[in-house]
Amino acid sequence: MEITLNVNGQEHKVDVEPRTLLVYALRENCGLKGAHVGCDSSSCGVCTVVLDGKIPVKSCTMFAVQAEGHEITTIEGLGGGANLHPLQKAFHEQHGLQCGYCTPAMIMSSYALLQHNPDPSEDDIRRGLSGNLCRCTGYMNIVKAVQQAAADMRQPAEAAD
Amino acid sequence: MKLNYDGQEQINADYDAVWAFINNPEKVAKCLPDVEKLEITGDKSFTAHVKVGVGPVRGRFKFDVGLEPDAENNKMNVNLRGGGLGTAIDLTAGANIAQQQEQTQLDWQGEAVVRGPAATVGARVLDRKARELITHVFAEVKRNIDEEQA
Amino acid sequence: MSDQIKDLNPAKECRAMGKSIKRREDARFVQGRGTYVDDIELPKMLHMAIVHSPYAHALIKGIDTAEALKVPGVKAIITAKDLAGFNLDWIPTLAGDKQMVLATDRVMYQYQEVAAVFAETRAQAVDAAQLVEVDYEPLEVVADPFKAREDKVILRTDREKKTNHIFNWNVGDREATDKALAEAEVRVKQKAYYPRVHASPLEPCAIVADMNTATGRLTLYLTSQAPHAHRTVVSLVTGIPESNIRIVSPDIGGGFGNKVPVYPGYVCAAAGTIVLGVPVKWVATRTESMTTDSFARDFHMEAEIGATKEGKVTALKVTTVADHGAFDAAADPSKYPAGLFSICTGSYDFPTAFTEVDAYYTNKTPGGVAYRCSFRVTEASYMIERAMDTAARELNMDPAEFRFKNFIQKEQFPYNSPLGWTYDSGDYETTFKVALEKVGYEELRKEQAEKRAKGEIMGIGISTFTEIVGAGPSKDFDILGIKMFDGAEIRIHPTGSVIVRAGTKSQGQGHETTWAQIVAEELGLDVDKILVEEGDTDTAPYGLGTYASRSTPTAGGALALGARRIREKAKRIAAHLLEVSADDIEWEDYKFQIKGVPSKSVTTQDCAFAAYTNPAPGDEPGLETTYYYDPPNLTFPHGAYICVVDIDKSTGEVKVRRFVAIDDCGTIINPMIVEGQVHGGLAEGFAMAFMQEIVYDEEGNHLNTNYTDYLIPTAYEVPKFETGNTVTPSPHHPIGAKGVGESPTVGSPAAYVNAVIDALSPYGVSEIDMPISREKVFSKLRAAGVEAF
Amino acid sequence: MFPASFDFYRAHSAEEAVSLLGEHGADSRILAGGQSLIPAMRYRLAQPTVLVDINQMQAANYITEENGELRIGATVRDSDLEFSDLIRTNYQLMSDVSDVVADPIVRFRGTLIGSLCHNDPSGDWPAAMLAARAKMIIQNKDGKRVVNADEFIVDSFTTAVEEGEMAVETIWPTPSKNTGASYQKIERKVGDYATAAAAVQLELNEDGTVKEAGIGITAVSYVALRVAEGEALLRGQKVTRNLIKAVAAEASKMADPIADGRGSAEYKKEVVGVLVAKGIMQSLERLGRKVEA
Repeated sequence: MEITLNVNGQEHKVDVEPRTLLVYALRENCGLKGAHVGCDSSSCGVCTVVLDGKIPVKSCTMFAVQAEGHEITTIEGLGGGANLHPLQKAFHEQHGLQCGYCTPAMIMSSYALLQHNPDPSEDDIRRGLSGNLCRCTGYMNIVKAVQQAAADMRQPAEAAD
Repeated sequence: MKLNYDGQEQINADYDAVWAFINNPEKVAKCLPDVEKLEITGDKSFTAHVKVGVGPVRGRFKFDVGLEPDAENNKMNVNLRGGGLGTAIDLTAGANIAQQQEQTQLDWQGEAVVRGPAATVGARVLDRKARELITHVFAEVKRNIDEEQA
Repeated sequence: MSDQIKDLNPAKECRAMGKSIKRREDARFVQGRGTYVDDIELPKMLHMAIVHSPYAHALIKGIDTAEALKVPGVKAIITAKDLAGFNLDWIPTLAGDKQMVLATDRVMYQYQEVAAVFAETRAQAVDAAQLVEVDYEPLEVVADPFKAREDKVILRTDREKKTNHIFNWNVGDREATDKALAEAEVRVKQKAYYPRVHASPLEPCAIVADMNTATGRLTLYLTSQAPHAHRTVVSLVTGIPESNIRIVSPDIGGGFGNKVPVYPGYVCAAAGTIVLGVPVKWVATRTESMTTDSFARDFHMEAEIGATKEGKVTALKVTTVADHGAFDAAADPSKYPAGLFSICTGSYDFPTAFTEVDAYYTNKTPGGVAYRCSFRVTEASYMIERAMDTAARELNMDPAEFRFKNFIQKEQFPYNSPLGWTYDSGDYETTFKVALEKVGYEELRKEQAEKRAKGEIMGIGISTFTEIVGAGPSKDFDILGIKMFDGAEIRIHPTGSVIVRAGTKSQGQGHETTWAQIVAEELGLDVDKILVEEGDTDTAPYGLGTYASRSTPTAGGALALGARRIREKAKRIAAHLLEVSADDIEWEDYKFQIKGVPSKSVTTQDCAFAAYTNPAPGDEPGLETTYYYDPPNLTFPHGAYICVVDIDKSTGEVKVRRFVAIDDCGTIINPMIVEGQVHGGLAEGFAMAFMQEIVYDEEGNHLNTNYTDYLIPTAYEVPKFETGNTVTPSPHHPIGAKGVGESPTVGSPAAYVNAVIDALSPYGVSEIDMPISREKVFSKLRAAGVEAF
Repeated sequence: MFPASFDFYRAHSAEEAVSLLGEHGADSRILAGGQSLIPAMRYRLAQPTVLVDINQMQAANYITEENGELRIGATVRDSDLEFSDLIRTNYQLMSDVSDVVADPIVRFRGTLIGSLCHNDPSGDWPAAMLAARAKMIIQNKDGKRVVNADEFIVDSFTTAVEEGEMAVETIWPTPSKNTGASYQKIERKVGDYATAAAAVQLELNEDGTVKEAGIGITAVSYVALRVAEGEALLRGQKVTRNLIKAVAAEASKMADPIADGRGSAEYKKEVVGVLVAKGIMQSLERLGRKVEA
């Protein structure tokens, strides 16, 4: 069936089966390879993307047809080139990644977390990211990266106060 | 995973009637629940396509069933092998048959070995469903024989 | 990488060693633009799905593919019979055994590969795989090495030897050790099971196999930690010359030893492209990964320590029963079937020691990979650190004091261990003191005494381990006969930018940054001028790959010595440019200068330009080299870890309050990366201590085939770590570096477990096996009569 | 892994959903959050031939409190509860559960009613539903009916929702000011099913005696269980240590768990009592009361 996916502000007309999972539609029909697949049981979260600006979803546990009518944001839509998002910058600066496989999802999950809680404590971050696995970093530097990005992102608002 | 079950049925029939019934694959097959398709493959064997459903876990299982009567020991052994949904199930059941006045007592024990995804994903569920299934079969054996007698 | 922006490039920095330069590989990863195997799509590419056996041990009476072949999009289905036509039904393992690619007449473990389906889409391939009917006749299952040892059921009927015993491997002086133990004033026995675990990188194994039927060239995009070794294996197995095989290992989503072996799925995909003439992709599902990838550990160990009443150790004996699964596919250097397990004397000066390992076949997944471990070192380190604690308790001695009494002393290096190793360098006392101070050991023991008086449960666990990495020197180390050296190629272009290529393959370790740092430091070039490439066998120099913490000890040496060789030539060019003889040139402050005249100098960049525009007379133009480094010895990193736990009496929950890790990995190239490696390894140690274990039942059913039941810790479970370093350079390594990626996985499990046992020791607890579940703690507390509430 | 093929329908109202279910019969399923169903489909353990997606049913997305009851519609997500001030302030038990059910991302998609209808024997919500004495409204082509928690929970993965029916609303009584609650869950890690868990809700009289008690336990039998004997012991009593022990013992007594990777049957049986005890103690603490000696 033909559906239209709005990804990172761009419309993609794609032909999928109802059983096509969103992650494969993004990767194979839209050519956006940032969301990865790491498990079969919705456990690892490396496929996390954001719906409607603030809802993190595991795109392996949603059918592509269900994403019609939603704004989908993937890592490719967050920032790039000279305009990295504060989260992307912070993950780099705090060494919050190693193999990079979980990184796009970890960043997207952090992005959603900060939409709901702009000033999270360390415990909030650890709880908030507990749907995303990382095998390389031991999470220490991921937590630091989210703290740095949160501070960066709050700055304009705080400056305005 | 290995599951063990046992139970007992009192059948309102004599030993011979019970023995004849459980040696007849066609009759035994009818005691399985939700059989969609049945092929009698020999005088002591049949293949049953069974619909299974436990909550979201639903699908079709195919079972090859063999009856192994042990007349000397008044015992019927049943071997069931098959599966579906990537899962293999081996079930062996034995029933001791003893006439007590007008009734015949069926003492049965079963052991099921489940292999594959269902064993890992569904241990919590399978145990109960397997127990239900096997209990159902022997209850049906009793009900059918009772009906025949009536 | 046109999108790479200034911010993400490292600062211009030629004095690069020891600096926390931000990683250069991050640019693509944080933008979701890494390229992993599953990201590769080729025209006309087919997808492969595999049919797996639900039985752990059974004969195959028949395989019916008729229904499956009717599924739309299905192009072919292959079984072992088809592979036999190419002589690919069995392949050699790294351990010198052989293993089935697809099950032949029988299956040997649950989930073994039985058939491979090729179809236009992944879903179609799976649809068809479901319809392949296999007729099995179950055989008796042996899922336990102790049962296998009885030889009542012989599993490997294809072998001449009718036994399940694979090997006995022993080192040391058995008689002397037995005698010393018999004469010891104190003898302490300690059993420990190191559970079967799965390395579980988040990217599952994957391949895109592409046979170009016009050129006869086979390209394999592969999740490979060792692309060159894999190319050689593929060549040996298929008969295709290596020059016609190209292996590309693109970005790898974590390896941890899991991506060292050659798996049946790879071979099936390669066979598929050869037969069908179009590219074939296979990406393992997590279930496939959990059930068919090589496992790690599964060592049933027992140690015995002899000591004097005063607490001086006199002898060590360690015996092990190893479960190797259905085929011996352990990934160890050829001469070391139990890896480097004989490092089990650890950091302690045992005058005599003996160890032996007996391995058995069982109906389980084959393997024995070095999961974030330098070949069975994790098991060895865990055993000795557990046993040392038990001995200390037996002697009524503080475990820290007992360790101080028995450390190999700084002056003893190079130290010859009773099991045959020559430790390069170490300063165990200093490192341990730093750790004790950082954690506040004395205070903690006081706090513990106070808590115990109140009935509260707290424990302190210590592990002062020694690692052995950098395999290895060619006199002893090879895999399938290939010596374990590593190569590096350095090409300096006229304008002074550099391409560095190595035979290693980063899976997150940050080689694109650290390799550039080594070369920058040696040649006085800016880090951001140096591009590092790995993973393409067409371009990279031969090397044995990245695992076992070997990259820095081997390729790191090749890079430093290669750079120095270039420096020698550049020096001649400098002499030519400065119009003096080469003898008058010195390398000073990252420049070539006329001896004693800093104002008269040229840079490497100047020399590079001259190498192409104005070569020294009589010298070969250009400025590049390839260096193969054969390390003279292994390196021996060490560390001191201290873990503090609090235990909830009511539920048995263990909370890791603190974890202090002081590592000594010699010279540090990039402290940020070293710290990151340590964090990751400590988290994996935590995972093994408290969560991870592959479980089989006696029928050979694999009971945790996915992440709902094989427990990978999240940010919420993993504790915070406090890290630090001491630096004892390796005397034989060109830059004194030792490798660090695995130290924390090797060293930390014992610290976690020792902490829990220390906490529970007032209740008579002296044993607890990993993974430490709440149930284990709960049961021990209840058994000791501690009330829950 | 890839689900088997199915036909996909979108329902925009409960009537439409019920009619689609009626049309397609036993192999059709409602797709709400899909966080249990889709993984089962990926493993092909579930192979429904028709899915009826209700996610676009805007009218079903409500949390309203009136006349002493909280009403929640079919598309309300666990995260809606987790982030709701109303829930955090007035519905302690629900708030506790919404913090620990599944993992934080799954909670953004999973629905309360979906979890209840899935009725996993280790699920968190069924135990809470029992303790809170919640109800479910079930709709079919002929209209609606209300069932209470005890009738709703029928068997493993089986509820009072029959073929061709859909659960459309769940009703939770608003606890009085004198009500304390607590959800105690042992899980091996975030996102795991409970090894054992206990939902406790206690309403006290002014004198500190128990007016009403609700206790549900999960993961220790083929369905979530109400610890009715324990509730009875508590009613009208001051909560003492000995009473807590007796209630905990009742929970352990009725637990009939199976052994699995989460633990042995003996352990689960014993620890569920400990969790009930902890739940009672925390409920009291939250009311500023202490357990009497």
